[in-house]
Amino acid sequence: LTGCASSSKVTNDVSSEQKTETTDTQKDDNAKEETSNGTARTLEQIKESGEIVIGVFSDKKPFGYVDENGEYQGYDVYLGNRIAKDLGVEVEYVPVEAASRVEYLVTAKVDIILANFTVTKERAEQVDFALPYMKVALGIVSPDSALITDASQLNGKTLIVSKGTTAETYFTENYPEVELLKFDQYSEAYNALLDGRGDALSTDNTEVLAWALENDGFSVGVDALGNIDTIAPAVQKGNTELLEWINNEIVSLADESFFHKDYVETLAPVYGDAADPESLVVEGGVIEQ
Amino acid sequence: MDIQFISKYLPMYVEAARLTVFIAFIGILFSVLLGFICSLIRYIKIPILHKIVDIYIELSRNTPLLIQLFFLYFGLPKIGIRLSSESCAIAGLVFLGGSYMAEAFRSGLESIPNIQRESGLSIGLTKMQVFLYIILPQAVTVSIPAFSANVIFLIKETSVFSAVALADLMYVAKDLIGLYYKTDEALLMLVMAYLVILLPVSIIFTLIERKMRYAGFGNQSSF
Amino acid sequence: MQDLGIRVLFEGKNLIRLLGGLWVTLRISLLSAAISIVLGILLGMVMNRKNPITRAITRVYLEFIRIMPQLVLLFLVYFGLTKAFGINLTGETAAVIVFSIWGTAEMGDLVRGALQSIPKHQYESGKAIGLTQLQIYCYIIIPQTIRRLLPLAINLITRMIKTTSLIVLIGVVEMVKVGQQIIEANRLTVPSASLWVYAFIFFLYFIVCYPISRLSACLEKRWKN
Amino acid sequence: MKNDEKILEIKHLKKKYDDTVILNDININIYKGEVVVVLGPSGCGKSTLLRCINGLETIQEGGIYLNGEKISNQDKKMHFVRQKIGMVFQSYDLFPHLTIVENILLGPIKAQGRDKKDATQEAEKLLERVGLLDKRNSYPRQLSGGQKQRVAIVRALCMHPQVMLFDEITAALDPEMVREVLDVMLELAKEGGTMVIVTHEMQFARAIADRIIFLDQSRIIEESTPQEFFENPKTSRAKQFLNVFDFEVVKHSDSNK
Amino acid sequence: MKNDEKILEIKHLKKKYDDTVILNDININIYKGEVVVVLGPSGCGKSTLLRCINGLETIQEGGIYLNGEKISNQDKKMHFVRQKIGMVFQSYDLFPHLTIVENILLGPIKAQGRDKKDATQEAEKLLERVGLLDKRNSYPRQLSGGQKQRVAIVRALCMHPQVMLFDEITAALDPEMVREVLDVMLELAKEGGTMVIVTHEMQFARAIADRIIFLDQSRIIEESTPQEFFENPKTSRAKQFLNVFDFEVVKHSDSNK
Ligand SMILES: Nc1ncnc2c1ncn2[C@@H]1O[C@H](COP(=O)(O)OP(=O)(O)OP(=O)(O)O)[C@@H](O)[C@H]1O
Ligand SMILES: Nc1ncnc2c1ncn2[C@@H]1O[C@H](COP(=O)(O)OP(=O)(O)OP(=O)(O)O)[C@@H](O)[C@H]1O
Ligand SMILES: [Mg+2]
Ligand SMILES: [Mg+2]
Repeated sequence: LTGCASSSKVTNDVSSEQKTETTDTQKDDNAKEETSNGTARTLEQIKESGEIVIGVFSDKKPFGYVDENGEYQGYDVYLGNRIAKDLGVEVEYVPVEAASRVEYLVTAKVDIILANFTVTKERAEQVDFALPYMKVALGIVSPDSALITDASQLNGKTLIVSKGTTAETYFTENYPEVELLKFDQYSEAYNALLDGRGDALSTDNTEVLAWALENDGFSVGVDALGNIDTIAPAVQKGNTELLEWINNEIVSLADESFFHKDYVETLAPVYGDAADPESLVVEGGVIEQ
Repeated sequence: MDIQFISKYLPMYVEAARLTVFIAFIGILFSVLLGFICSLIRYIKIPILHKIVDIYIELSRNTPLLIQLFFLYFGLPKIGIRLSSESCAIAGLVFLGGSYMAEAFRSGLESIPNIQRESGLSIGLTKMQVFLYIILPQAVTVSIPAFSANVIFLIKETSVFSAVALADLMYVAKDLIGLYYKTDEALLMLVMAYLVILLPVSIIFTLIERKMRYAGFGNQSSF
Repeated sequence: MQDLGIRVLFEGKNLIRLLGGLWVTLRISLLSAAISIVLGILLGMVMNRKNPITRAITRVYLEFIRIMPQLVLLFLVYFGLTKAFGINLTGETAAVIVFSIWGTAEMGDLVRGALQSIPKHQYESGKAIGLTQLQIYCYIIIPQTIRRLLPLAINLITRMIKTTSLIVLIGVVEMVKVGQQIIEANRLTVPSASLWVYAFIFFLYFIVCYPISRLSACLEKRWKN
Repeated sequence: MKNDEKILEIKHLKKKYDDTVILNDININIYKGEVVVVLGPSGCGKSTLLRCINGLETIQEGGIYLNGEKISNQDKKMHFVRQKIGMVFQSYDLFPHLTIVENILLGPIKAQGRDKKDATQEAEKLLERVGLLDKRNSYPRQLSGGQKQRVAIVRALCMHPQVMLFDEITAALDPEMVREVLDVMLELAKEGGTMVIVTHEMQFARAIADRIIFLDQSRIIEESTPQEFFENPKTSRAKQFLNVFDFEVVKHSDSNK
Repeated sequence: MKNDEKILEIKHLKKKYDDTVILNDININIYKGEVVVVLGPSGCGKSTLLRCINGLETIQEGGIYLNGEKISNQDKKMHFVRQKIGMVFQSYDLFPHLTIVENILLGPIKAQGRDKKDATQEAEKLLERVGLLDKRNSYPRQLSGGQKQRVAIVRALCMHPQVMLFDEITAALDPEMVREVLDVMLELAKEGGTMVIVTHEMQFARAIADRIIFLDQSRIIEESTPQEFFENPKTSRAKQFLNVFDFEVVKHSDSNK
């Protein structure tokens, strides 16, 4: 809850401050140079160009991934498609890496990041977050033979995480005693757990719950660790117009329960009964605990 | 540039550099051993073994280390062989380095003119003695430039070990970028670390090579 | 489980996607190789001059590139350049830049070596039949240098192809990345996919690099004398 | 075949490498149709002399004149001069990347700008004379040492030089090949070519020379006809030099241990 | 110096590379103290003959006997046999990574297991004889070609061989160096060493040989004393071969274009 509150505050502060600063000359420059320098495109420029560039994961099923036909799919992509449709433009997805999502925005390689981007203080110093569209808590999965039921049990043990995820940040800050084994890919992390390279694995609880169902001998001993974090779209710092537009969009999408639909389409087939949509979906940017 | 940040995370780099050097050292040591054995097998043409060595060398030289590592680290456990990050890194480095070293030694062995072997034989040495006293010392000397190039190449290749979760220099740098967005500082320290490790190695080898090239046997004064 | 694993490769467009990734790999390495060869020849000629300043500069450049891992260079250009100068580079552009910088250094050194290895009497016999300096370069030195260089240049291409495996780490979607996408998309259903996908990528790299390195070895043998 | 037309004049030539004097006060006149053989112990500067004539080395004092025109230390127009002076070296100096006929034509076509068809015809005629027409499209590495040197001679000849310089061109050859190359040179001499030859083949030198120049310790020590030089050398140094090529029979029946 | 003790016997030797016959039905006896010179055109198999004797090549028919004991195709004990047969090759075959004295001592110490002090003393005595004692701690690359070949001879001598084989050991040398090496061989011959020599120096061959063997097209064509062979060769092939070394004087005053 606190994480959400602080982040949205930061967002609001920034937007009110910088609203007036986008001048006409800047716009013209940008229009000419497209994305060749470090400043993001304005809403207008995006509409003009007829295409929006969104950074998503290409290997984090079911949030953002590429299916066997080479199409982008997932919970994040579902939203991305809708944003493009409502803007009346085409969408181009750019695959991003967990560790470099901030860089993509800072250097204006994309207009929006929709890559399961957890809202944190450090990140909010670098980018502007819009309203959240999802919430998560961390879960810890471990072998039944040595089930971890409390995070403190991990002290001195090896915990497997994926790079750039909330779990990495959370354990680095709160449990410095825990040895972290970090991988670029989720599947690598899971494989490492299967191969016994660590004592447990931590990531979003929905994710571990679903995985534990598929893999005998492993259970989720901790299913809601730490604060509930929110996940939100992000834009480059100071790109207020775009940010406002996204916020409005998220609010208005609540009317049609868009994110519940999204859940049914993308997450339910993967997670099945393991997760409850209400523990995950956020409508209209409002967290109701 | 955030000096505080740099000093805070410097120990992490030192630790990582130590690990990098350790892995590189062990890996190169075994590479030399493996390469030497392989080149011997090819030189003597031990029947079946030498075909196997040929295949190994082609496979190792024509595929990237990263893929070799993924295979060792994520592939092998599926058939029941589990290696730690460290052993995997060493195994990968040796798999790659062995073939490069073998080629270096081979070119050394091949560069020794046949007349050297024959004149060794003609003063009544056995084949083994000819190899030990005449061929080998010359071949090793000839291989030194290729050998030193390989050592630097292999140390550089350690940078991909971060991909199998080995906490080497690259891994630490990526971590700092991913966690704290201190790109400049992390990259600066990364470059410095590699310079500190590789510059002395490179200089030492350049000196040795120059000595070999210009002085050859018995003209040390000219260097 | 094992048969399930190999099936992943043939699902949907996966095979074509992997080959598409291979094309990205090849495109980047061939483009960089072409740039490196052109710039490398110029660099090699510059290095052969006796000017101490150009010597010092090229020496430092060469030494730096020689000892810096390519992955570090990739990070430097991809993250460092963007940050320092606000230049926005795609991963692919960054890769081409890095490979060209690296390849130019390697190629330059090779060119320098090849130029120096032309025996002095070749210049002199060119002079002896009354050719001008320029003509000697055009008709005698450069053609011979090319023969010495071509095998090495081709070898450089295989090394570039192998090194492209690293660009996945700066987020370029090439063969390895496509492989990882496939593995991830199937991670809950086909855990052994990684074994098959990586084996297949290993095989693809080999298929591409092996003929090229054979070609280089053949040319080298043929032009030895 | 010597007449009074001076082709090449060397006047007070001095050549130094750094501070060591290699050639000192060398004076030589070479007349049209003359064959001059330069002899001398190893390292006395024979090669250096030829290289100076061909402008491959700058000289420190004196001058070299071709048809009265100064050619020493004339970097700018040296490639024109070299078209008039042919030179063949000891090491097989053919261009390995060109075929035999291409090797020969490079000079006439590129340096002299002659018509390709014309030059080719001449090259083939010359190749036929040295018995190598069938090798016209081979590469140098496919030829024996003797064949390569014959091609090198043809390559120089095809430029229509006024003087030919030969620097120990048979030193690295087997005896039979030596013969085939020397025969080509004898032939040229018969036809009245002007030549300066450095050789270690004494019999050959004697047979071909109009004049022998004996160099030692950077100076000309003797200059005489072959007959005089070989039968009656004036200086003790020349005697000593010639001695190297004579053996005393080891009487096996006498010596015993 | 020839007596009746047969050291080396070659009986019906046949040597083939793949299917080409290089040596055919070669029969030679070599007696103690005898100096045999093998002559013949390039590629006739002279080197191959010496290599067969030294066991560097296997032979296809016939046999080679040292002191009555068969030594051909005896891979197992060949290194013992080679200690009794010294061989010096054309190319300077010293071991570049060893000093001169180390080069010489390698055989005596490692192969024959002799005492180091003893062997060193002998090596130095031999080096002194060929005038190279001051070079004992130099490396081969610091020596001239002639010096290297003299060391190679010492290296072979130091093994106390019963027969010495020399394969064109002066072919790659400058004339003056040729002389210093040949002088060492003449010296050995005088002292009664048994030698088989392949050379292209006709004057030298004539001076040193007890017997000339002329090989051509894989067979022995003539076998006679040097006097007979050089003054009165029996076969036309030998005549033709000797012709190569004679030149007819080019009469410059007669020939004109
Ligand atoms: N580039 C050079 N720099 C310094 N000294 C040189 C150079 N070239 C030759 N010399 C020296 O000049 C002297 C004459 O050399 P040159 O090659 O002319 O002798 P040469 O009479 O041709 O001997 P040879 O019969 O062995 O060919 C030698 O003492 C040699 O060491
Ligand atoms: N290893 C080999 N394989 C096949 N043929 C060979 C081999 N060595 C030599 N020959 C052939 O055997 C023949 C005799 O060679 P050899 O070297 O004995 O001749 P040579 O009389 O010593 O000639 P030279 O005077 O040129 O040294 C040559 O025709 C050569 O081509
Ligand atoms: Mg010379
Ligand atoms: Mg021979």
